[in-house]
Amino acid sequence: MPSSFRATIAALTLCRASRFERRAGVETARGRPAHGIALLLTVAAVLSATVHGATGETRVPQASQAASAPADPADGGWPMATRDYANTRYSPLADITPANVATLKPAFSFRTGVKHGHEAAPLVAEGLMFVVTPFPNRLHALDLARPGAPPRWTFDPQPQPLARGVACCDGVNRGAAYDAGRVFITTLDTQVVAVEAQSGRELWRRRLGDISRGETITMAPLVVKGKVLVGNSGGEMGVRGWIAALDAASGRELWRAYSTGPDRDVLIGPSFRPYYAADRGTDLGEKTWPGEAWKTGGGNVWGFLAYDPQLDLLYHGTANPGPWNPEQRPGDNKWTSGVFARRPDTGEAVWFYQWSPHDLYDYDGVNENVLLDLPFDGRRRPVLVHPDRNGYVYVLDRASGQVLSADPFVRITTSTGVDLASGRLKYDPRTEPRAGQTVRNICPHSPGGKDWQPSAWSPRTGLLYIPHQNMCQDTRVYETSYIAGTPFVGAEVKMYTGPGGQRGRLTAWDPVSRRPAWSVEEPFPVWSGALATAGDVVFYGTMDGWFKAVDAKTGRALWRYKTASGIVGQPVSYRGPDGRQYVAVLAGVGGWAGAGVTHQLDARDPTAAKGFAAAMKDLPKPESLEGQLYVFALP
Amino acid sequence: MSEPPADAVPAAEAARLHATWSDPPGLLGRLASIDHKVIGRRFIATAFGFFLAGGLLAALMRLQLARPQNGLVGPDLYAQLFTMHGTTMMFLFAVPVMQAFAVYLVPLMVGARSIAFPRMNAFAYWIYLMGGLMLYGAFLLNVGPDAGWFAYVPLAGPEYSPGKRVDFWAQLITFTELSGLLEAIVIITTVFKLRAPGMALHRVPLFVWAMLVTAFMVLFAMPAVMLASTGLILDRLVGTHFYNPGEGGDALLWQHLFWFFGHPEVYFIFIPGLGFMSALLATFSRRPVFGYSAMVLSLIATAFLSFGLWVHHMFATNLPELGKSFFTAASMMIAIPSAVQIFCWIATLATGRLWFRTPMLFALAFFFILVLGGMTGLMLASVPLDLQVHDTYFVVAHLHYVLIGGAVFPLFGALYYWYPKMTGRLMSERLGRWNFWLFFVGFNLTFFPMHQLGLEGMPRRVYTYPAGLGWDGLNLLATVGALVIAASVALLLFNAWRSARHGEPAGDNPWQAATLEWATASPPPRANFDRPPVVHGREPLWEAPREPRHVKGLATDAREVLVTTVLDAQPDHRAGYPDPSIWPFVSALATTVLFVGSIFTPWAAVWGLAPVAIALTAWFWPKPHETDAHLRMERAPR
Amino acid sequence: MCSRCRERCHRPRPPRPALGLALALSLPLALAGCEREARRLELPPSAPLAAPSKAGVLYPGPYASAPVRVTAADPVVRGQRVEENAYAVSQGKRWFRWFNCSGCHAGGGGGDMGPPLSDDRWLYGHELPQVVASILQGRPNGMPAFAGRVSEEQAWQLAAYVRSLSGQLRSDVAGGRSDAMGSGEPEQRREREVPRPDAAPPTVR
Amino acid sequence: MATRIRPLQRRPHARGPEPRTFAAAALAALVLGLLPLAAVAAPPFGAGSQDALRTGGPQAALILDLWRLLLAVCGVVFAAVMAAFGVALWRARRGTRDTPPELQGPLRGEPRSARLVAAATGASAVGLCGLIVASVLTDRALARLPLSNALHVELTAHQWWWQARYDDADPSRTFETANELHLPAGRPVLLTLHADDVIHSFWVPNLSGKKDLIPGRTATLALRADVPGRYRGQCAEFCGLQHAGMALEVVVEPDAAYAAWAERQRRPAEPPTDPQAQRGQRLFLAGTCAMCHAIQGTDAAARRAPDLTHLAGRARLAAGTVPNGRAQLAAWIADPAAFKPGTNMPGHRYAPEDLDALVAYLETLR
Repeated sequence: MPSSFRATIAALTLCRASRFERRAGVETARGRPAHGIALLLTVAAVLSATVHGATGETRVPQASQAASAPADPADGGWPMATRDYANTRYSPLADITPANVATLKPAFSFRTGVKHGHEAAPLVAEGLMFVVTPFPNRLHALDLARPGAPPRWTFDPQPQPLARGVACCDGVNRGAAYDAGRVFITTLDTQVVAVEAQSGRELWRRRLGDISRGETITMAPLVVKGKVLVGNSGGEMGVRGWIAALDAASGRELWRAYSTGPDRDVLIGPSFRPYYAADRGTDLGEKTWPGEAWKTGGGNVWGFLAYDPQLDLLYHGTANPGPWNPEQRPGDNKWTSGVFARRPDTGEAVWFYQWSPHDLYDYDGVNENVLLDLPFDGRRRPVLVHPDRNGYVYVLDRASGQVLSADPFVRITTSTGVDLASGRLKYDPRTEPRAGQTVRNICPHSPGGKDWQPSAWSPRTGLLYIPHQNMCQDTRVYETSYIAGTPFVGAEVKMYTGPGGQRGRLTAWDPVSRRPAWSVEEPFPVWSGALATAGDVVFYGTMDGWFKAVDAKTGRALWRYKTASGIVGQPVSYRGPDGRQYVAVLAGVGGWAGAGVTHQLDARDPTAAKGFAAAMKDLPKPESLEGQLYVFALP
Repeated sequence: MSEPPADAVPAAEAARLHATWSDPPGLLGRLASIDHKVIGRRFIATAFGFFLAGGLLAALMRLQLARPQNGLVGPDLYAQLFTMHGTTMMFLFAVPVMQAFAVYLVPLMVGARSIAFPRMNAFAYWIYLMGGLMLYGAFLLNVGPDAGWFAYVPLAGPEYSPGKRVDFWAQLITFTELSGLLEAIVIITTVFKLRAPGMALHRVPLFVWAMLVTAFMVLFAMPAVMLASTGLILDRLVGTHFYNPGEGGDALLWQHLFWFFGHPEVYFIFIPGLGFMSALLATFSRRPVFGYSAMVLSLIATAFLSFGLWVHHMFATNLPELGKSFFTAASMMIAIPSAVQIFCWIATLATGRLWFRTPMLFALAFFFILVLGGMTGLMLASVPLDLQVHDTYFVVAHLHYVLIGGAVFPLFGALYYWYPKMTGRLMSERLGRWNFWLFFVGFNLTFFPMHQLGLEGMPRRVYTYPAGLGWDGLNLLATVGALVIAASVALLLFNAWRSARHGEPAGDNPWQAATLEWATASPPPRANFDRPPVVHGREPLWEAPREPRHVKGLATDAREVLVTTVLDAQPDHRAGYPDPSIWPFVSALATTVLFVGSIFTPWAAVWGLAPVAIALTAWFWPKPHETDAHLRMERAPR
Repeated sequence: MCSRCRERCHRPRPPRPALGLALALSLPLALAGCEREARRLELPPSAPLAAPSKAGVLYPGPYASAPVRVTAADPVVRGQRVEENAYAVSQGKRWFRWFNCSGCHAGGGGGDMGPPLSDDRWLYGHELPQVVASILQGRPNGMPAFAGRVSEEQAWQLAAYVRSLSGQLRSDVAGGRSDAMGSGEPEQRREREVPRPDAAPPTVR
Repeated sequence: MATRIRPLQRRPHARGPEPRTFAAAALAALVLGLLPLAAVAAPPFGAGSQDALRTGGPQAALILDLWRLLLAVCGVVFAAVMAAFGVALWRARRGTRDTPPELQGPLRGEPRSARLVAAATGASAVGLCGLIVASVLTDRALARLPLSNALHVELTAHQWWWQARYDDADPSRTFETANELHLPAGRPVLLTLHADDVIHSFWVPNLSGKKDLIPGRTATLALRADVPGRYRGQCAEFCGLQHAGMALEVVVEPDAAYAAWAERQRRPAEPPTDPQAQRGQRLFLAGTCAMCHAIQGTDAAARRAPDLTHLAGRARLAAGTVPNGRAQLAAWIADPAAFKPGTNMPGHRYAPEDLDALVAYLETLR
């Protein structure tokens, strides 16, 4: 089949699919899209077979078929930040291959005019590309059909500026969500806004939190079964974490589940069956805290959400307990630094597992959970793969919450392993912070072996591409006061490069054999997300402004391009209306790791930006601090 | 003994000697003086001046504490008061006054023309004076140190002691260390190399032994506090982290270093006191002290042991139990050498013929007070008991019993005893007795109740205390006692001032004592001895004269001293002796600028060195006429 | 240290005959006190300041165009001369930690969620009253208003400390290193950052 | 003492344009006029409530026994030395200036004196060894306090107050209090000691010896209080301006009373019902108070000053220095420096009705 013909078919399919989806989404509130999807799946399967037949291989481990439901493997779109419910960040497009990637050229570009860290993923749907900027959270819709992709409309939610003062790690935003003709964005000042995709018209908006108490929202929402799911940020401000479901049509709040406090707040009911004994009991979200510390105890939900339609379970991590100083909160501090499986309809918790009970280092548990079907002990199991900040790649049975394996992907001095019998992380007392003492050589550092930057999974190679950092720190904790609207941290941190001398890495992890297949070192933390494509090319960006492509199988460097600013965004790949495969990424350095440059912090203070500013003081000042979208295509 | 010696020096020779050893005239000449008697007198007077100042501060504190919730002195001033009191008494009075007496007496007692390293001696005095004036100047400007004389970090560190108060304290330590170390070298050298021929080590007077042992202790202990205070000032000024647990330092390190010096320091106040005791008791018992060897060995043993018990100041810190038990044992065992000396003195008294003059009264009071203080010392050495009474008024009582009983009573006795040697006149005996009894009664009235106060729970260093805890009466009593002490000290001053003019002329040897300082005139001539004596026994003035009685052959028209061997004091060679020089004074000034400057900027250590270097160069620059004179006197050994 | 005092303290001590004279000379100085070293433990309580309307929440202040109400003629600053007083500056350092200023601006003032205080950029003015105004009124991009939440005396002390972070105070008044993990040079060792004239309040970035 | 405001320190001289003492007094008078003069509940400390000689528990009693032994031994030794000294003085012949010095005896050697000195020295050494043994044995006995079922309390010293956290295996049953420890009689207590700023020393003489709290280090101290009563402790290491004003109250009570107290401490503060108290709460939360203090059950959760959740249940204010009562509380809030110069609590020139409301609220924190 000539490639031009294939492209035409794909383009046709895309157009029809999106039209279909839009109609389905608007007309039926719930349930109906599944039909459409099923239909699409059939078409897609055929197409995919033809497409993939050319390269002729299918690997054993698969992204959970069911979990990747709304994203049609053949659909060249990118409807949510991680592309699918399974969080794979895998594009089935295979035009770009190791053989031709070197010829990749910029296709078009777009300046956002905003100076914070651009951590968002551009979305592609309905022939439009949706770019949400960091604060002030403007949403741009670029018309992909027109040459140069000029903006069709721009939506400005006008968030309150003072939200910037309570955002812990630069006023970032990690992307929007597209569903059924609507784009949902979150704003730093805790609003969720629904915008009509084609027109940019505001459909509804809803404020969910109180910035004067330090609450913000930075996460990318997820739309599941007609519900927009969002959670809050603010673990450094003593904000009590929650996740809420809003009716996608009206913005009405359907349920809200807190991460701390009594069971009724956490939406723990009779169907809650955690795998491990430590998580069973009533009101543990209150009893594993001293006094009323749970009210300011963090556990925010700001990472990427995952959803398994087969099990009908929503997975979300919970962030670090507040304050960082662990001595102010003896106990396990449930339900922070862990993962919940919930029913998306009611929010009811089904199981919970705590990555870091009584977290000592700000190891949030919100990193993405990649839903896969992997062979385990000879049989295929629905699992959840999670590279945590504490330095382990966890593989959990996502039906039960059982830990199947947990293996370090970076050097760890804070713990000695995970006891699979009890599920409990075994802390190393030598690096336990104690008030008034400086504890040295804490590895990984507070942002963890890996922070928010999402991994990518390629079913073709069976590897999880983890962009991460390799850094350690010294910490001194001290007793801190909760004063609403001010930081509630109680720790001073000095960061430095970890063993090996390079601060960043892209590690290709094999979750079946439980070891890295290869690893690429970078001088700066790899703070951008990863993208895997069916063409066996993996893309990622670096903070010094390089957008890179490596061979998915070997990690061999294939191509790179220097952008005007450091890259902390999430690359995506889509098929344009012209049928070509595009790769897009936002450049615009910032985020916690880039705050020193973005906000011109004083790196002479080793604790500036909680240690990140000084550890990154050799990060070159980019040509431009403003964000810019780069889109690449083969010539 | 009263008839003039048969071999009296011809008047002309005496006059020549006088001219040779005299200071240049005028103010400049005074500043240039290197005569150990001049320096010693100044030293003693200065130390007593600081004693009075420190005493005044103590009186203020006692007035504040006279009744509960008193409003005379606020917490800020009170902190400065007790810090200044402790610092003054330990660094500006007790240690220097002992060295001052040594500067005056040791060369006379060993029969030397003068002291070793006389310019260094003068420099040490000037440094001491300037350091003290700096501290008091700072205090008057409200820059008085306020973190205690022990300056525990982190309270004394940069975060909790803002401003320059503690820096002045730390720099005072530098001043006194420098002075103390130099004096120690001067005294050791004088004792080892300038003794009269025949004064082998086993004939050295016990007082000189005590000063020698003390000088060695200073030499070993002072560097610890020098390190400590340098670390402190660097932490405060430059931002180093010696005592910052957050960056690898340790707050407890300060305590170890400080008490490694601080405990021996107690003994270099106490051991000279023991020396005074031996001198006084021998004279007023009309016999040598019993057990010379035991006495000397006890002094040395005390010195050694005193370096092994610093931790008993730190029992309340979290230290390993075994270590604490060791320090309990060491702290108790140091009582043994002291006990040996006390028993020897009692034996001396029992077999002597007692002559109760004022100096003797002060010496006898020592027995009551020091033994009592020693007993409480044993209690403090016990870890469990120390945990109750540490940092309470019990310790205040103990340390004053030991230091005043062990050092100040003998010191006052020594003042009465040697005053005629220094001035040529005796102090009034009647006033002396009043002085003694007031001091004795006042002292016990002040400090004995503090034992009870401490046991009843009153902590130290509180600027006030609530009523109703049962501390009121005893505190008032202590204050009354303090006023009695003040009256007694006033009487002493009056006595000294009045006796300088109206006192009974003393003659060479008013007490008919045995040691060499009484072999010369009162006050001694510029060259100390018209003819330096030769010694044949331990009690040269009590023993029948033997030939040769004097050293012959030392130049009279140039400064020349006889250097003898360390062990047997065999004449070794004649050495030229420096002339008076203004440069030690100038060097001291330059050093003061350097030290004070480095309170404000570390760069003072750089630019401040230039004037010091210039002054020192001028000081050591060979003067042709001096070199010529010394060459002229050189003779080939026969 | 007040300059008078510095001259005196630097001057080598005269010999003893001049002691009386020296004492007499230093007496008026002693009475005046050395401003750097004074511990004003008994300042009158601050006047009540307008408290925020909602209990327990720090509200952001008005925009920078609001008039700066506090001036150097303020009785507190006139009476205290905080920037010459080491104790006041050290208290400011205490409050900086206590009131979570260090949480936003970092322990050494290098900045974090809030802008750095140790550099030469002053978004809302570098003069002491301007800094006090920033603390009390808050600033639009997230600086909460602390009026009513800190006493006026504390605000002045805080402001003086904040200025010491960029070396605006005399080195003998500014603080030394903290008993903590090092967060840059101690304030007294910092070179003075000359405030940049072009640093203007940023509009929404 | 019970009903009068008694500042620890009276102001030596009023300063500034307005005489401050007068202002404070006027304010206090105003408040006193507005408030019904409540009797102060604080039982006064009597003589002996901070006294190593009156023991309330085995640790202090062991030390007291050792003290008695040492006192007896040292007393005997002192008496013996003084007797020898007295006998020597009394029996020795008298001399004058002209008495010829005795040189023959010393030259010959004096065997009798030597024997006596040697014997006395030997006896001293033996006695000292005895004391060392007694001391070490007491030390051992102190360390052997049985700690099963011990109550764990984390005590943190600040300039100039004590923060106490009562630990529990169940973290939600831990609670915080300040400056007033309640201990169950007869149950061992294991104190974990920290210092927040400078070195302090924990000392309740009736119960135990002292232990330093050193920044950057953790120490433990085990004690048991057997005799119910109120004991006073005080910081025993100089810690700055208000070292004298850093007291600690220890209430030893029977198990049941302790349990009731602890249960009360675990509860958050009740929301005020009375409008005046509600107004006071708003003032508390909106003002400077909440920047340093915590009241469980409200937004105030700062930790730089004593936790006030159950303030009204405490006998004293300001680290054991001011009796707790409405008038005293008002005066303390208005001008803490009048009581404790150098305290880190700022003064407040509240309008009288505001102060009144604030005190009314704080009075509800039982």
